Amino acid sequence: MTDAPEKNQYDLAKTLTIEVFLGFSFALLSGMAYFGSGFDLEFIYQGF
Amino acid sequence: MKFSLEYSSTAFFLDLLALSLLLLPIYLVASGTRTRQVTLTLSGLYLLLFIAPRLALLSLFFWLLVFAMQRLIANLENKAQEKPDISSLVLFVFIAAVLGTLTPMLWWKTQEWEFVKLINLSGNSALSLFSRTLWEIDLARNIIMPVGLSFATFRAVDLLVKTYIGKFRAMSLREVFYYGFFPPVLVVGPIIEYEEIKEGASGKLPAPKSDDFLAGALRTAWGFFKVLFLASLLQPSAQILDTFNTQSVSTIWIYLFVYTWFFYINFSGYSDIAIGIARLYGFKLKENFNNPFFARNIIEFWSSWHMSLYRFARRNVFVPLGGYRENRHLYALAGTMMTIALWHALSASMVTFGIYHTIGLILHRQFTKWKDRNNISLDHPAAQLACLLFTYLFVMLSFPLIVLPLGTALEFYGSMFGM
Amino acid sequence: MKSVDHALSLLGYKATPFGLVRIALWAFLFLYLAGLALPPGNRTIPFTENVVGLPITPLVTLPSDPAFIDEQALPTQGGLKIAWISDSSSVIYKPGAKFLDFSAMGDNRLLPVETLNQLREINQNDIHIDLYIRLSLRSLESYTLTEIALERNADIIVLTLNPFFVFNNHAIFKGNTHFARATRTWSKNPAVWYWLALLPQPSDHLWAGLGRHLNIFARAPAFAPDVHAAKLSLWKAIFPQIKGQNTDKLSAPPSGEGLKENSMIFWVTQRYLNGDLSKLVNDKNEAINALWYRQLIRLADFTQDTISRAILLQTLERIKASGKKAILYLAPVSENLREDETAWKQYQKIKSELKALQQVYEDDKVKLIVDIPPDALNGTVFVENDDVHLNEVGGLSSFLASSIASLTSKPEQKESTP
Amino acid sequence: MSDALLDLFAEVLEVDAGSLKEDTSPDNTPQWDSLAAMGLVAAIEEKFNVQLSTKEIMKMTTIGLARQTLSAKGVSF
Repeated sequence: MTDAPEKNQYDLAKTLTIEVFLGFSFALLSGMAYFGSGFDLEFIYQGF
Repeated sequence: MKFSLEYSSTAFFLDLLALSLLLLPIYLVASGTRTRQVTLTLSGLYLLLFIAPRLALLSLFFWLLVFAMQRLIANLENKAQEKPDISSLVLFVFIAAVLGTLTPMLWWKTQEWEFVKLINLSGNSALSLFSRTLWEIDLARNIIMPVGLSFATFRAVDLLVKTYIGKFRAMSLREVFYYGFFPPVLVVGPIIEYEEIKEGASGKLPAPKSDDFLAGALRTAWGFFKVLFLASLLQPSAQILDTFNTQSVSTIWIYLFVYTWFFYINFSGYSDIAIGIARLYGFKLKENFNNPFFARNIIEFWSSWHMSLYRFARRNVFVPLGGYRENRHLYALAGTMMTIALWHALSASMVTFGIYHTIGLILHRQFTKWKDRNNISLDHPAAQLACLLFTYLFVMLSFPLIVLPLGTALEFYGSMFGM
Repeated sequence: MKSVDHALSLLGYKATPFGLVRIALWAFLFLYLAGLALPPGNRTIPFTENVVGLPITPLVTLPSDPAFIDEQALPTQGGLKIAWISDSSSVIYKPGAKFLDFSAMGDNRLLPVETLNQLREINQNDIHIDLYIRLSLRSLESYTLTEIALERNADIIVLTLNPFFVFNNHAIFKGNTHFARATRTWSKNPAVWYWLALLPQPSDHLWAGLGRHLNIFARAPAFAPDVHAAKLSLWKAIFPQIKGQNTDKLSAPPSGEGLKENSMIFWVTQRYLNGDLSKLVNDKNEAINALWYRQLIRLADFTQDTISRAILLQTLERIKASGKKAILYLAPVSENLREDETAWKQYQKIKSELKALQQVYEDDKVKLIVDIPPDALNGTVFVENDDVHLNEVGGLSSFLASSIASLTSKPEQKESTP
Repeated sequence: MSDALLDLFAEVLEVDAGSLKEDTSPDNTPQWDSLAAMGLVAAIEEKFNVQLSTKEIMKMTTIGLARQTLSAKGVSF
C-alpha cells in the first residue's frame, strides 16, 4: 500500500532531520572528546 | 630503579578505531568465518605491536600454551567418557593447567618489578631470534607492564573450565588465537566468553549491518566522550588520595564522592568503547556496567559493576563452590567476592576489600531473610531511595581500599571521620 | 545499558547504508565548521626566546605535540636558507643549566646563532636559518626533519650526527608523537614504506589524515594548556579547594616531561650493568652524563643491516637525490672520553665507519665532516662530566661558518679534500 | 503445557513458569541470580532423585542445558 505523498515528505523530512541531529551529536561527542581531553593522553588514568 | 609504567588505553582504542576504518571494508567483503577470524586475530596482534613488539610475541606464546592445554583437556575429557577411571587424572591435569595459566598474573601481582623486568628482557631477547628489525624497533618502544594480562588470564581460564565440563571440544589454533586476540577486549576487557564471539548456528560470524555500524559508532563516540572529557573533568578529585591528611572532613567526603564517579565514568567509558567497536564488526557483547551506583542492594551492585568479571566469578567460582547449595552458599559468596577483589591486586587492602564486601553480601542475605519473614516491603519509593543511597554509601566507603595501600587507606578513613 | 539501541528506536530511525553516509558527511561538516572557528592557537615552540630579532625560525614543537613542526611558521623568501637539524649538542649550556628542561632554555645560547654571527663576519649576509632542534632528537626524527627541510626547500642542510646515537640501535626514536607528521614525509620515499607499517601507529595515520582537513584535530594540541586551565577553573568554581596544594601545578601544560624515563636506561642498566646503577652515578648518587654516554657508545653496532645504519643511509641518499647542498658533521667529543678506553675505541670505530661513508657520499655539494680540525676546538669548553654538551663554543662556530661559506661562494667546486 | 523442570525452576526462583524458557540463564534472569536460587540444586536432586556432581551443576547454565544433563542421567520429563 503506498503512503500518501505528504506522509512520504513527512518521513523524508523526519529522517533527514534525525540524520542531521545524529551527525551533529557525532561531531559534538568526538570533537569534545578530542579537543576537551587537552590532548595529553598520558595522564588518562587506566581502568583495570 | 623503578619505571613509570602507566599506560594509556586511549591510545590503543584510537589505534583500533583507525585500523577499523581500513579493516571494516575488507571484513565486509571477505565474509568467510575463517577469514574473518584470521583478520581479527592479525589485527589484534598488529595493535599489540605498537604497544611493544615483545608484548605481541609474549601474548602469542601465552595463547599457544592455552591452545595446547585446551586440546589436552578436551582429548582427556573425551577418553574419560569411555573410561571413567581416568577422570581423577583429568581433574588433576585441569587444575594444573588452570594454575599454570594463573601463574603469570599471580607472579605479576606479587612481584611486580621482577616480573616486569623478566617479560621485557626475555620478550625483547626472544624477538631478536625472529626478526632483527622488529627487535630494533622493540628497543625503542617503552618498557611495558603486561597490558591486558589479567583479562587474558581470566578469558583463558574460562576456556579451560568450559572444556573440562565438556562444553567445548578440542579447538583449532585459529579459534583459540581468535579468542585470544579479539581486538576490542585486549586491553581493558570486558572479560568475554568464547560464546559471545563464536560463529552462529549457521556457522557464520555475525555480519555488521547498517544499524550495527550506527549503534557501534555512537556507543564508541559516547565512550570516548566519557573517558576523554567527562572523566578528565573529574580527575582532579584524585588529589585527595595523597593530600587527605591535611584537608577538612567535608572536602574529603566530597572529593571521594566525585572520585567514585570519575572511576566509574572512566572505566565504564572504556567498556563502552570496547563494546561499541565490537558492535561495528557486528558483535553484540554482553554489557559490562548497568548503572551500578543506582543499585538498591549490594548483590545488585555487584551484578551491575564490571559485570563480565562478576559473571566469570559466578560461573567459575560461585557455582563450583556450591553456591546453589544451602549449606555451602556462604563459602561460595566469600570465594566469589575474594576472586573479584584479588583479581584487581594481591594486596592487604584488596583482601580487606574482599572481606568488607563479603560481609556486606552476608548481611544483605540475613536482612533479606528477616525482611521476608516479617514480610516487610521496601517497594515504597522512599524506601527504594534509602536502599540506593545506603548501598552507594557502602560501596563508596570501600573505594580507598582499591587505590591505596592498607595503611594509607586506614589513615584515609581516620581523616574521613575527623580522627 | 543498551541505551544506544533503545535511543535509536525511540527516535524511530532505521539505519541504511546511504543514511550512514549522510550522517558521516553531516558529522564531518560540523567538525569542519567547528574547526573554522578555531584560530591556530599559539603553540609553545622551544628556542623561540633564544633567537629573538634574528633571521632564525625555530620550527620543532614540544615532544607532546603531534604536529611536530610549527606549520604556521611562514617560509622566508630570498636569501640563503639554511636548515639546521640537531639535538642538544647544538645548545651551549650556561653552567648549571639542566639538560632536558624545555621551559628554561631561554638563557642558553645556540651554536647556529654563533655560526650565523661568524657567517656575517665573513660577509655572508642575507642568510636565514630554519631551526630544527629538539633536545634528545634521535636519528629517525632527524631523518624526518631532513625530509621536511627539503620539502620547505632549504638551500643548505646542516645536520649534526651524535656519536653516541648514530649507530645505536637502542634509540632510533624518542617517544612516538613525531610519527603523525612523519607519515606524510615518509610516504614520498618508497624505500622506507616498510617503516610506515611498523613505526607510526594507526592513530598517527588517522591524525595525519584528519588533521590535514579538520582544524579541530590539527590545532587541538596547541590549546592543551588552555583546555587544562579551563578545566581547572571549572573545577575550582564547583568544588572546595585542596588546601596547601598548588593546584596551578595541575594546570601546567605537558611541556617536555613527555620524555618519560626512556627505555634505553632500562636496557643498559638491566642488560649491560646487571641492574647496578653505581657505574652511572658519583659518590653523591648524582647521575653523571659522561658515565651514561660512555655506556651508550658501547652499544654502537657496526653490522651492515642495522636499522640505525639504514636510517643514516636514507638520510644521505635523500639529500644526494635532492641535489641540495649539505654539511653533516660528527659532533665533537671531549678529550676526557679517553679516560674510558673501550668508549674511546668505539668512538674511533664510529669515525672510521663514517669516513667509509664519506668516500661514497661526499661530493662538491655534500660534506660529511668526521674530524673537526683540532685548532677549531681550542676555546671549546665541554660541560663538566659530559663528553658532548658544550659550555663554550670556541672555534667551532667559525669552523662551521667557513665550511658553509665554502659551499656557497665557489660555484665551480673542485674535488675538495677536507 | 506444564513441564516438571519449568515448574521446579518457577517454584524455586519464585517466578511464574510462563516466563521461563529453554535459554533462561542467570545472565538474563535476575531471579536466578539472586539468593533465591540457593536451594536450586537440592530441589532438583530431590524432585528427580538424582545426585549431581559439581561438573554437572556447572554445565547447567540454562534450563535447556539442565534438561540435557538430567536426561543424560536417565531422568525422563
